[in-house]
Amino acid sequence: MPISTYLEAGKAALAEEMRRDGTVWALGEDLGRGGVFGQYAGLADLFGTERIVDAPISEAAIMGTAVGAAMTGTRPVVEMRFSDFALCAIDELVNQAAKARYMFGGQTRVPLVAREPVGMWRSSAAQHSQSLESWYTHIPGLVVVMPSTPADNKGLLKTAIRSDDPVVYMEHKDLWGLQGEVPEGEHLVAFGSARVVRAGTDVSIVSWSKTVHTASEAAAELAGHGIDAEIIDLRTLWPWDQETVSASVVKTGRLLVAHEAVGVSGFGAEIVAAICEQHFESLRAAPQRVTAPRVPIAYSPPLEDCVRVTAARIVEAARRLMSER
Amino acid sequence: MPISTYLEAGKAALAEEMRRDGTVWALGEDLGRGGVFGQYAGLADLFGTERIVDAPISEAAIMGTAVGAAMTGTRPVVEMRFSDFALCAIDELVNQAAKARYMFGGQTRVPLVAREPVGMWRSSAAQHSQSLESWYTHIPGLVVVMPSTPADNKGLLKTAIRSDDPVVYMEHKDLWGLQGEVPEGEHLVAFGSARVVRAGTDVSIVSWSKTVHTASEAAAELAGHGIDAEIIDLRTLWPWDQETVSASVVKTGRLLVAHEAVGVSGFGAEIVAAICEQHFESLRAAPQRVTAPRVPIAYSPPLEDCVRVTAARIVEAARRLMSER
Amino acid sequence: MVKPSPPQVSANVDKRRLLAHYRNMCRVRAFEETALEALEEGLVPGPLHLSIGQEAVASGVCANLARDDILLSTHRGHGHTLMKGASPLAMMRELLGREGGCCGGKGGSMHIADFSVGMLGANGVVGANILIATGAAHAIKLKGESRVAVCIFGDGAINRGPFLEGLNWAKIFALPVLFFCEDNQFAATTRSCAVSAGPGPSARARSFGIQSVTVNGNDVLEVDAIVRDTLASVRAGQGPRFIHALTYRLAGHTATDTAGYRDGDEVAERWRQDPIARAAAMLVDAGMAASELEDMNDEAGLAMRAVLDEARASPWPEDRHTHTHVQDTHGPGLVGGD
Amino acid sequence: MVKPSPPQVSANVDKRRLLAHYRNMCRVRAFEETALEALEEGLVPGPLHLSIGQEAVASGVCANLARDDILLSTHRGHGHTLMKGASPLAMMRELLGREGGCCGGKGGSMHIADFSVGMLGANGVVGANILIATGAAHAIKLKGESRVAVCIFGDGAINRGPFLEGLNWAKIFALPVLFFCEDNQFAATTRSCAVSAGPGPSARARSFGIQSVTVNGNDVLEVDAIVRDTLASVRAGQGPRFIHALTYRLAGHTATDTAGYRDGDEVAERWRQDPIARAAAMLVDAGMAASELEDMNDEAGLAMRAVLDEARASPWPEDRHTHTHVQDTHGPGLVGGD
Ligand SMILES: Cc1ncc(C[n+]2csc(CCOP(=O)(O)OP(=O)(O)O)c2C)c(N)n1
Ligand SMILES: Cc1ncc(C[n+]2csc(CCOP(=O)(O)OP(=O)(O)O)c2C)c(N)n1
Ligand SMILES: [Mg+2]
Ligand SMILES: [Mg+2]
Repeated sequence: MPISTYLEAGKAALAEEMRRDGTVWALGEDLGRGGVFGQYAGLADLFGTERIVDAPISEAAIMGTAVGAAMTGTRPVVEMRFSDFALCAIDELVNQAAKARYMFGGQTRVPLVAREPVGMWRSSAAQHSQSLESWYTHIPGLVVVMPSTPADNKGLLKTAIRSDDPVVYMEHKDLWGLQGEVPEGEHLVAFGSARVVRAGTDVSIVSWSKTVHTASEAAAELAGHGIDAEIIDLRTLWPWDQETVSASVVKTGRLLVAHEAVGVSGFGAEIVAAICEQHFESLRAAPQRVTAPRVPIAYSPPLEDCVRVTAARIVEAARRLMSER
Repeated sequence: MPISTYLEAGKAALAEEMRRDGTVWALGEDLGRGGVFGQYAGLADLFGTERIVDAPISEAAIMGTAVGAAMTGTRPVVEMRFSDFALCAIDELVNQAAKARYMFGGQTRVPLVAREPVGMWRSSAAQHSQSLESWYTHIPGLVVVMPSTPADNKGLLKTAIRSDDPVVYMEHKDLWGLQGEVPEGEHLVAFGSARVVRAGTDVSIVSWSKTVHTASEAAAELAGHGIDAEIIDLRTLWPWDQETVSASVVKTGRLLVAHEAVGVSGFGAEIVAAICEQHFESLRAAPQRVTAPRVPIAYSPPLEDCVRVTAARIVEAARRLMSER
Repeated sequence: MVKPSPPQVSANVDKRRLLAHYRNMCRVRAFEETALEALEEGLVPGPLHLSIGQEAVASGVCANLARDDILLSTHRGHGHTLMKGASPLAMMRELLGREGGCCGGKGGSMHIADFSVGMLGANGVVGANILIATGAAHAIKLKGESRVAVCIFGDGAINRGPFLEGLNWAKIFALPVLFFCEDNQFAATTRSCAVSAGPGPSARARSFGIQSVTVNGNDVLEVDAIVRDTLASVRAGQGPRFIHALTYRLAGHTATDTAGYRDGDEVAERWRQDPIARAAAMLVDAGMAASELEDMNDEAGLAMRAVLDEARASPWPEDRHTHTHVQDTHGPGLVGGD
Repeated sequence: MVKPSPPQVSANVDKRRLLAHYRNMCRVRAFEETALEALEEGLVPGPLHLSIGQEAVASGVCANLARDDILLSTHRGHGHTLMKGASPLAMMRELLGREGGCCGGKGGSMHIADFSVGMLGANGVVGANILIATGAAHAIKLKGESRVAVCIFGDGAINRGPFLEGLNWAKIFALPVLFFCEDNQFAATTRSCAVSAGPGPSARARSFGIQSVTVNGNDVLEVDAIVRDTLASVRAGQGPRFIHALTYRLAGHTATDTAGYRDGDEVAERWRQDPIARAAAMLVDAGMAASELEDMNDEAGLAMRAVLDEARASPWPEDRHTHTHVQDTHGPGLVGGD
């Protein structure tokens, strides 16, 4: 299979879908020059500036016009640049896109994809580093996707573009350069199907996005301590693959969720709560979350590091989990 | 103690604080005519239109100017009318107000109160009924307050106005008319101090805002079934009184959280997760959440009723909880 | 009805067109008066924003729209929706939250919509419709279609950010959209002029290079004519246009608002400019019998009463609809589409 | 330095004032060139947005501000911050994320601020500063103070909703705020003119009834004079004003942007209008020795190198500061204030 980066895989997905379906288009700032991370480089040449649209700095309009355009027979791919700027377009996404189908009794659909790059990356500080995925999981009507690999960034973005529901599609900025095998052509990854990255019997470590790689690192280290961790990459947070997680927890009896976002009311809370409600009897120890503390993200690298989820922190939590009972 | 409504108690709190501190002012649409629910009735006469300010329909400006005014020696009380409209001012609240102190290394404070009435009320449908409190608990820097009684609406609003941190203050629209005793004068309720509404030994029912009353109803009914429920009103979700909840769960061994908001990634998930992490050994049964399903709120009353948290649903969940093990 | 002030009768009134408008406006008025009665009877569970006195806008704008033209409206959208071609029965059922409502009872008055006639929704968020309409126009242009989008919004909406972002967007992409500001002088209980800086909506539109014209929004023929001309330019691919229509909200902000913040004389004076009475007077001037007009009005009232009777007899939506139309993929368990 | 085109030497150049501006601009330029070197050396962990070529704005605006006047800036705010009176060492430490940085290393370049000199922050969100400045002006008015607020923002910000909401707000409340659009022609890699409809920022300001004037943003004396006049009116309680300054971003959007989307000739041409060279030429015209000016410039460079040396020797912030300045009430456990 050809090797490609996470960034290129996303670009390939968009290009393929634009070729397949003339109603797919993308809009966002600076797209004509490739977008802020180069995710759109060359696409304006391929598809023209009518379909790769340079927007003014008007996040509300980028999202809001996409809502109208999605209701009117097109499939807009909205580029928000940094997920933080999507906070300038929340009414459009949450009050309009997410609710339109329901409010109007099924008369319409809003097939838009809002690409919202997340995460800490090159000391970008408090307004350019957030991971607010749990917000969107709380909003009925929204699909929430967080790919961790190049292959998934292709397969999930293609699925997202074909989705008739609005999708919040969160790529991690720190993964743009990640290389991996990416299937050519029609590679689609279904929503709600987690990937078992590593099978294991002692502890179930659930994660997504960049933290999947940290968890995998941790698993390798845990193996050295004689702990056999199962690593699950959720891929999509809504829908989330509760079946796979449940099966794993029933097997291991131990649940650890790791994510980059703030722990308080992060999506880890939902997973822990759901599993505790449904598999309480299977749990052999208190579940654990390894997440960021409830503080804004600082600029200075050592302060940034203090909130980072590291393999060491996951290892420590997993060992604590194993030592209980 | 004098009896007053939840609405009047809030008004009294604001009036007292405005009298006490000349830098307190309020801004929002229609405030000069009392505000949309009458929470400001008469205040413009008392304090003048410079301190009870009529705003244009500019939620971003209402919140955003409040941020600047709060940094410049005043204490703005922001009225968002319906919490749903605060979605037009999320950048201002979350990227600016919540982070300014931290980003600027402690050089400034943003002592604003954002009043955001929440909840289902008179069939107001999907864009006028939301309860998004869990979002704000996820944001470092924000205090989140959800009063359930007239007395608390006075005591907490006064504390909120005096807070040097930005506060999201969520009154429940369906409680405006609720009557209760309200202490006169200097009545302050501290953040992070839950109220044990009813002591009990069998199951800890944690709730806030309007659902506290539903839970109390449920407790009365549960008593008839021989189940002695402890009802805890959190009052503030951030900070939340984990000590009181923990002590209760250690006593009862059973946790039930009930809230009006969507269950998925609602604040109930955080409570369940935190308690499971820390008091796993004390739990005698799987914790339970009684919440709304992940659907927008419909207009039609019977459909609205389908998502409502009722005493019957709480009773059923509590009985299920009691029957486990 | 209060006696209207003598209208300006134009020499070449198109009597047939005016009569059609008159009937339209009577229907809108009758629909809303009936809805108000229903509310007072306790049949309407949610809020109602009535457009009484503003019917000339609904009729004048929609007379120039084809079925596949797109219309976006506001929380005060009954007239627009009816005139765009929605069924009054489906609308009334919606207001009552019943099965067969145009949104299945899920939206109510603030989310009234009929996508089958190009009416893409009222909106509960002031100004949000501006971006949606602009986006619809963007899709129309992208697909090379010849239809247009029209967005009606209030004088209050010009103070929200999306007004700027939408107008700027529409102009830079030269989109086929007409922005129509239905200025009824009030934003809820606030006089818009007190919170809106500058010379007005048209000046703002022009600052984006968008041509604008101000019309008497109570003169249905003027609205009709100006919209017709303006849309011709929009349809010809000449980019967005703007119309500012001056009218007056004769009723309260919501059906339960007694509007005590303005005095009776002001309202009485404005009633004298009631667009329906005005049209009636012009028609009488042009030779119609007043009784014929009265009959027409009565007929509209009767029709809407019948609509209400049918709507109130309609069942509630089934409980299962709480869970339909949410999204295809429901998460845990992955319950399928609906 | 590229040779500047012959500047228009005005008869009554205030030589001393111009010389002060020249020194100011050299300091700003030197600060940023030093910061760029630091970045290239790997000392600056985050992004840098340089204002090279735009120094006349920073110097011209801030020359008219007292310490307690308030200034809000953008992501491209080094010059504004330095000119408002912040310490270059505290600023450089901030860029390097060190202890003693003006924000304790927690903000970096995009959040540079010095509240002690009235500089209430750069902002990572384009346009957000407009509302904050307006609010600061609101507080000033409410408290009956005589100071003013100034908001500098880019040409890209005029397309965001807060531009409308802030200007409207400032005008209806007649607030003491000056809106200053520093138009460097670009919004990141996009030419602003391609995405901004209408005649420009001034026309938009005027549509809110706010007077506006356009200035040559590369002519420091013109900026200075116009800002002085304009602020006199703002200080006199005559409400908000607007200035549109035309300049050019000589460097890339960020320090790592090579700006390949514009051609070299264009940039070379713009270098000929470099505000520093322009001021220097005027000063030479007015009798100053070129060598004296060179010396002054070199001195600025040396000073900033010393600043960098001191900054790079500064320690990192202590880890505990990850948890300080969050909020007084920390939730579970209620760990106290910080
Ligand atoms: C963003 C937002 N803010 C506030 C409201 C509450 N609200 C509903 S209608 C209204 C007044 C709107 O005035 P205008 O736009 O002139 O329309 P009109 O009601 O006069 O038809 C307000 C403030 C809202 N629905 N949305
Ligand atoms: C709301 C928002 N959208 C997008 C960005 C990304 N961004 C940072 S600077 C910039 C260009 C700003 O252009 P302008 O306002 O002209 O300021 P300049 O960079 O030219 O100084 C953009 C798009 C942002 N910071 N905030
Ligand atoms: Mg109005
Ligand atoms: Mg610029």
